[in-house]
Amino acid sequence: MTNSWTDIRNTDLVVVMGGNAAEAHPCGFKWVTEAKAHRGAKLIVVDPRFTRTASVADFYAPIRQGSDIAFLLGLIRYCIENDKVQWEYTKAFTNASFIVKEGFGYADGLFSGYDEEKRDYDRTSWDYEIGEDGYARVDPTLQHPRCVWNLLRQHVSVYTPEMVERICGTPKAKFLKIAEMVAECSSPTRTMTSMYALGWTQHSHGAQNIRGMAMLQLILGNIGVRGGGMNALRGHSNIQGLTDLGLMSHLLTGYLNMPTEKEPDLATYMASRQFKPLRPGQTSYWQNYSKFFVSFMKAMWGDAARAENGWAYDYLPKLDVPSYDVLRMFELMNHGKVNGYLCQGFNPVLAFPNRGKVVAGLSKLKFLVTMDPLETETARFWENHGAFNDVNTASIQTEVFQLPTRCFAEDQGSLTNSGRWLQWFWPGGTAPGEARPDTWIMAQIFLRMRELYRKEGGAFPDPILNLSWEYHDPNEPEPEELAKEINGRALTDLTDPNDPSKVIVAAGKQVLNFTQLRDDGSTMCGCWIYSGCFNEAGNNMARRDNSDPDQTGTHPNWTWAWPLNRRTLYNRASADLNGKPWDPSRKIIEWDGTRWTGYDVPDIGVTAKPGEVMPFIMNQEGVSRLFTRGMMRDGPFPAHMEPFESPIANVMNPRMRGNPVARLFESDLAQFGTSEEFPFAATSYRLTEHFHYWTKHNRVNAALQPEFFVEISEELAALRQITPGGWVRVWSKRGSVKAKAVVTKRIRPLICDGKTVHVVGIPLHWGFTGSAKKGFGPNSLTPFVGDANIETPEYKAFLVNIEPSSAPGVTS
Amino acid sequence: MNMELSRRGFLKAAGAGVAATSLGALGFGEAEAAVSALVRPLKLANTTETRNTCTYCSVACGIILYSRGDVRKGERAEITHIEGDADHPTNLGTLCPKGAALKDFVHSPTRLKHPMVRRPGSDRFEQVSWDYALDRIARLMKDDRDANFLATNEAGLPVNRWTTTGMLAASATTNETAWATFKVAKTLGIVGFDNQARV
Amino acid sequence: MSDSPRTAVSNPPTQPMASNFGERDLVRRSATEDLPPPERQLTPVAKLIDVSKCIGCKACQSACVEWNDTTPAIGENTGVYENPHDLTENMFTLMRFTEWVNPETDNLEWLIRKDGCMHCADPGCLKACPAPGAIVQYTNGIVDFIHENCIGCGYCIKGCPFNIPRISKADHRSYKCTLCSDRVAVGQGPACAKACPTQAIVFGTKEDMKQHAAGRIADLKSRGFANAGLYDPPGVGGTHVMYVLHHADKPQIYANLPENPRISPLVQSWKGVTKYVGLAAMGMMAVGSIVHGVFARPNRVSREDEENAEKLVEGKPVPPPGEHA
Amino acid sequence: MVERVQPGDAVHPGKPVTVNRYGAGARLNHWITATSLILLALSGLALFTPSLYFLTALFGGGQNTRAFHPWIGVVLFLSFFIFFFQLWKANLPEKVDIVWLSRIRDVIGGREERLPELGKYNAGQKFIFWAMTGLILLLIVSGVAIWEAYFAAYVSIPMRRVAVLAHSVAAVLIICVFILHVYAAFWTRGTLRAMTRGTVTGGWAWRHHRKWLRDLAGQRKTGPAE
Repeated sequence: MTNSWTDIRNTDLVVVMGGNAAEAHPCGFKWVTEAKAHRGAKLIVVDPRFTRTASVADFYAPIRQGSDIAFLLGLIRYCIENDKVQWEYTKAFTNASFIVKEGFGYADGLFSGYDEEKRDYDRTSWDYEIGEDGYARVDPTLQHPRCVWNLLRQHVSVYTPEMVERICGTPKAKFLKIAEMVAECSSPTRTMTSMYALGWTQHSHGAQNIRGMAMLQLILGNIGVRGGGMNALRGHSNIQGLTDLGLMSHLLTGYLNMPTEKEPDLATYMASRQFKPLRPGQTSYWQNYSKFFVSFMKAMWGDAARAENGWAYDYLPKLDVPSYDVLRMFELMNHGKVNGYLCQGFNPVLAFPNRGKVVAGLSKLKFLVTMDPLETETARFWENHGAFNDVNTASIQTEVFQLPTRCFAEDQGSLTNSGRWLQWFWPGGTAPGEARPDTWIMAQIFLRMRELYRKEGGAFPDPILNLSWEYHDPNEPEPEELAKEINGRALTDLTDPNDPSKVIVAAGKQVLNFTQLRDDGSTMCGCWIYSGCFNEAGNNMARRDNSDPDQTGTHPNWTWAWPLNRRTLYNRASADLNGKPWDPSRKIIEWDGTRWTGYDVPDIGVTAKPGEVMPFIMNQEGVSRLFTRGMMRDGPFPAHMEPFESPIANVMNPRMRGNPVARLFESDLAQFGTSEEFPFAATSYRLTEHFHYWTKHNRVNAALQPEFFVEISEELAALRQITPGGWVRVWSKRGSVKAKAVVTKRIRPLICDGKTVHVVGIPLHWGFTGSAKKGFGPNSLTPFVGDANIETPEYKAFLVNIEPSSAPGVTS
Repeated sequence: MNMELSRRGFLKAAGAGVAATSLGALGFGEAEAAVSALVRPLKLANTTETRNTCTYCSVACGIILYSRGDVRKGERAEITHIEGDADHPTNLGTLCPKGAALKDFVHSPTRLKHPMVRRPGSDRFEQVSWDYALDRIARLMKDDRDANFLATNEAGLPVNRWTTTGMLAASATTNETAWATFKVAKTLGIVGFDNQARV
Repeated sequence: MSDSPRTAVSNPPTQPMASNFGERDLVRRSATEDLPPPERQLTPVAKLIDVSKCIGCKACQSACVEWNDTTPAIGENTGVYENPHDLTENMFTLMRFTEWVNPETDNLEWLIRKDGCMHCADPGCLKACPAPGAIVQYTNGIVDFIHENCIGCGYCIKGCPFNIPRISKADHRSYKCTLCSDRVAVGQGPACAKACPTQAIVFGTKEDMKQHAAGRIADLKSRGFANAGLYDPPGVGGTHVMYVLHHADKPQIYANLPENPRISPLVQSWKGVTKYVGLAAMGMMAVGSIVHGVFARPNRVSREDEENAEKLVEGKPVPPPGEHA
Repeated sequence: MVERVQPGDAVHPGKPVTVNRYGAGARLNHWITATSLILLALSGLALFTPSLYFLTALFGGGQNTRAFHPWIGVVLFLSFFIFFFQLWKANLPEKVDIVWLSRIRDVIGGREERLPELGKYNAGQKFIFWAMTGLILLLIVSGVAIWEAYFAAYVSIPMRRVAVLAHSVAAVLIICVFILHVYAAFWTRGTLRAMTRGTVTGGWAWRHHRKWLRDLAGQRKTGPAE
């Protein structure tokens, strides 16, 4: 989230698309109902299903899953055509005026540089024209035919209301009504917020869905303002934290990147990370990359990380592929190329697509280790549960360890919420039996391996032997110790560059925040964006002053938010070129003539002059990007792409299947179904009564939603003679499940490109462990393909068939 | 934790909203309040309060654990009730159907209590000691790492990666756990490293 | 800008606290004629359920189960969202879902109503209850079941215009929402109201709740719900659980919320005229007999009768059949 | 057609003459019915009005009263209806009943000589018999309908409301009939022994049921000699 949950109270219009906030985030959704009740805010819901969110919406429109880009570009087109653009903002704070290289183009649904063989683009043409001064060329008048604005205008021109209706199945009248409501927010005194979640990410073109809305929000001037923003409603309680801390194949902490084989040494690695400003006088904050990187390496390997050895650069693994993401790992497993797998609080058997492939993969492992407070299907993947897990136990040679961990109520530490607040919590109960904290388990695995390497030596032991592990009790690092390490400290006295006699931070003291980090090895910091969370002032994440001056929803002294306790990202953009708030009634910060002041921590140097330094300080341009250059694999603009399994062909280019650059593995290609075989468009989702596969373990939630079901329209029920509450079989090219049928008016057939599209909704909360009735998950059916940029599996749009059936295990 | 802060929050909050006016009307704080034979006595009396955060979604609602016994005093503590934290700015004491039933998670019949191992081909778990499990895991991991660690690529350049063992980290663990996990996984050279962010 | 009314302005106390109301605050007590009048009048409280703000998340159901330590059974899916399928002795409140296509707009409206005890000012359950003290009503409006006095006869079910009480098959006692009297008694709102994520359920004095409702209704009217209104049915003297409805003109579309609920005339006459007339009739019958017994001489068999009988049996002549002389 | 003489009825010469009116089975039934009716009245009245709730003490509290009452009702129903099949033929109405009723003042005044000769039962007794029959039927049906423990699921709440009203009205009536029956039995001396010993004196029969006595006497003449 660019903003916070509590900031949503400040909005005028909420667009819930690609998500179902009321159902998945009820307590955050509270702030939508507050905005409605106290600001007269309106709520728009666009979803294939009439969801619980829709039940309290002012306006609902149906859309075919996977067609969001067309809808969003349609909205952008509408705003441009009807001059509903926050011009001052768009001209000053976006790259609308930047001139793009010659040779960039878009035709037949593809951008310039496509290579069908490689399934990839040559992205060199997707960039700015750079002038002799080394800066990008711009045309503030927006007259240049190749300035971003004109290219955008041209790009979206095809997405007329008629085209939107044709692709999305959204009736033209409903689309126009929404366009009208959205367009009103181009006024500097009206803001719209976008609340989205996995409804947008779980597509082979997920990242581009989000781009579409981000661009719309930019031309409406809604980024950085109160009640605006792009608000990704994250899933798990600390999914934000684990991403920030880089627990991913291609990341290090704080969004530093893992090196690749193309970067064999530190110099090469840093060469591509200079981040020189693309416009005069811009901040381009990533210029500090080396300070964050070196401090991180010192946090990892302490004294072993020295200037001479490139701060132990060799200790870092180098990637030969963009990432060893979960899809790739399970592909490798199926090829017998993975022997061991550790699942810490993770349930792949229900969480990853094409369950058949997942279980086959796990069955090929030598060993599997699960750490969880609860039973999981993964820990018991080898156990035969009849129709619900029909495996040949004896043939599975995997050695499985099931390690009991403590749960939240017995644990302590910080969680980063969707609004980037790091909130500390305390343990209140004693863990059952021999359950242990995850920190203890990880420490034990590490210490025992280190001991083995000390004794026996082995493959490249250096990083293991030198890992900094200086904790009061090495067997169980305390949360506070780890938090302090994340914050970072001075390793030697840090002196003022202007006055070397002045010590800013004494050796051994916690740094105030990342502005004090250095790249000479004098500081260490586990995760630069978290620096400031636990400094000499103490554990800022444990602060509990809930006061909120003027009820702006800022709550500046409640716990701590990254970066630098900033609650609204890009908040500099809430003020105009003179530093005055676009909407005085919605001030966050303003320029008082000498510095930025206000409710929130300014997202800009406090003395950076409004007219000169532009708000998007992390970008080399200093402004936001309507055109993302070569940063995304599938295009500098979003363009309509169908899901890999789609009920209709891509109207832009019938030959195009799914995302043209999404990674495909051979075996999976053969497992895509066609609309002839599988005529119905399925989607998967959560229900408010459950949280993934956890709550089926507790009686109350099991009672509130006891049994697996699928939702279909009355029309589809009639078509297939399905009786409400009766059993149905739903199958895809990859698998088959049996479920109860919920026949509802909340799902209606859509007409797309002249064809009737029936939607089948499949919730995801059931398995073969726990208190609820045994059932299946949609992942038995979903395709094994991910987003082209980030490999998030395409869970939200796939094809199935459906028929009445008998109960599971009962042969009909 | 510092209960003073939360009490201050309490006072601040008490100023707000209609319910504040209702409070008196309920007879709250009446001197002559009678002990009633009819009304069930509040079951939270004499329990220990602990501020915690809901473990489910990333709204991260504030919750209060009510327990018999106090872990901070080294006592054994049984959680008897969980309820929203009224001082929390996001949820203001409210909870969703999952959060409101957190107690059932803590006391779930399928909570794990002991390390278990399932031997190759076996159809059941057997209970083992932590030492056995951890030593065995460390051994299995080291053997695999030593056997399959890739120090250099074809070009002879150092790549130091270990692709034959992967790890998934839990997006419900704390940042502190995540950091410890990160250090161990990346140090070992594990590249097949991921979390729920993708799914 | 101010928030909606907050049921939870503070967290519950953990230090032992005396209850703020009890025995002496009773305004009604089932099967008890000689109830002493309460010494004081507590301000009436109310729970307001704003159906237009409700997202049907069932947090109220969860919170209710956890607070009241009930154990609803894990059922099955029958093609609907209601779970459990009805109120039970272990589920005092239930979200009821109705898919209603508004004939005026042709738009689907998903009407979700939290069902449960309405805490009527004139409680039919209490009126029908034969067991002294099994059902009580406090001056703040809370109608509570006192289970140790309950005999499980089920009369409360017949008395209730909203079909709320449920008898436990296990202990043969009647159960329903208590409005969390134990929480209210220490200045807390009901568990469901505290949990409600969108504060569609709020709790306070009945006056405040009516005020708040007025604001909500104005907002709904501004959004085109011309018939938005408050459900506080006069037929039962008003209720201490009220609804804000977007279509207050047709409450029945909300899972058959009664249009004009009142205690059934059958129950009224059973508990009224039948009782009095019946007692009178039985009394008169008894008295009548006694009077007759005293004044009319007993109907004795005479010597002559016996002789006639003997004659008859011996075949001697006796007075012939037919009319007596 | 009324059964004028019932199986087991017989007359025996002597001083006084004795007449068999009720066999052992009939008497047993009668007393089971009577006892259950009394218990039902007590438990029913306890739940009928708070002023009589104290009666629940007799059954060990409200819960027990609630639990026992319907079961006693079942006993009453069964015993009474066995009884019913023994008596109903003799209780069919006749013309003479109208005459009897038209002279009800003489009945109450005990001026028997003014009344027509009667068979085994007079109109009053027949009324009690049929009233009991009807009310017990009504009570058992309405009673089952409000038997919460077993039948709640099968009866709609509106129906249960009708039932509970019907049940209480019927209960009131049957108690009235019961009082009438008991009193009449006491007032008409010599009646009680019919239900204790099973016989009445010839005089009693001559006075109250002369036609019946004549029939029995006649039977005796034609019947086999002792």
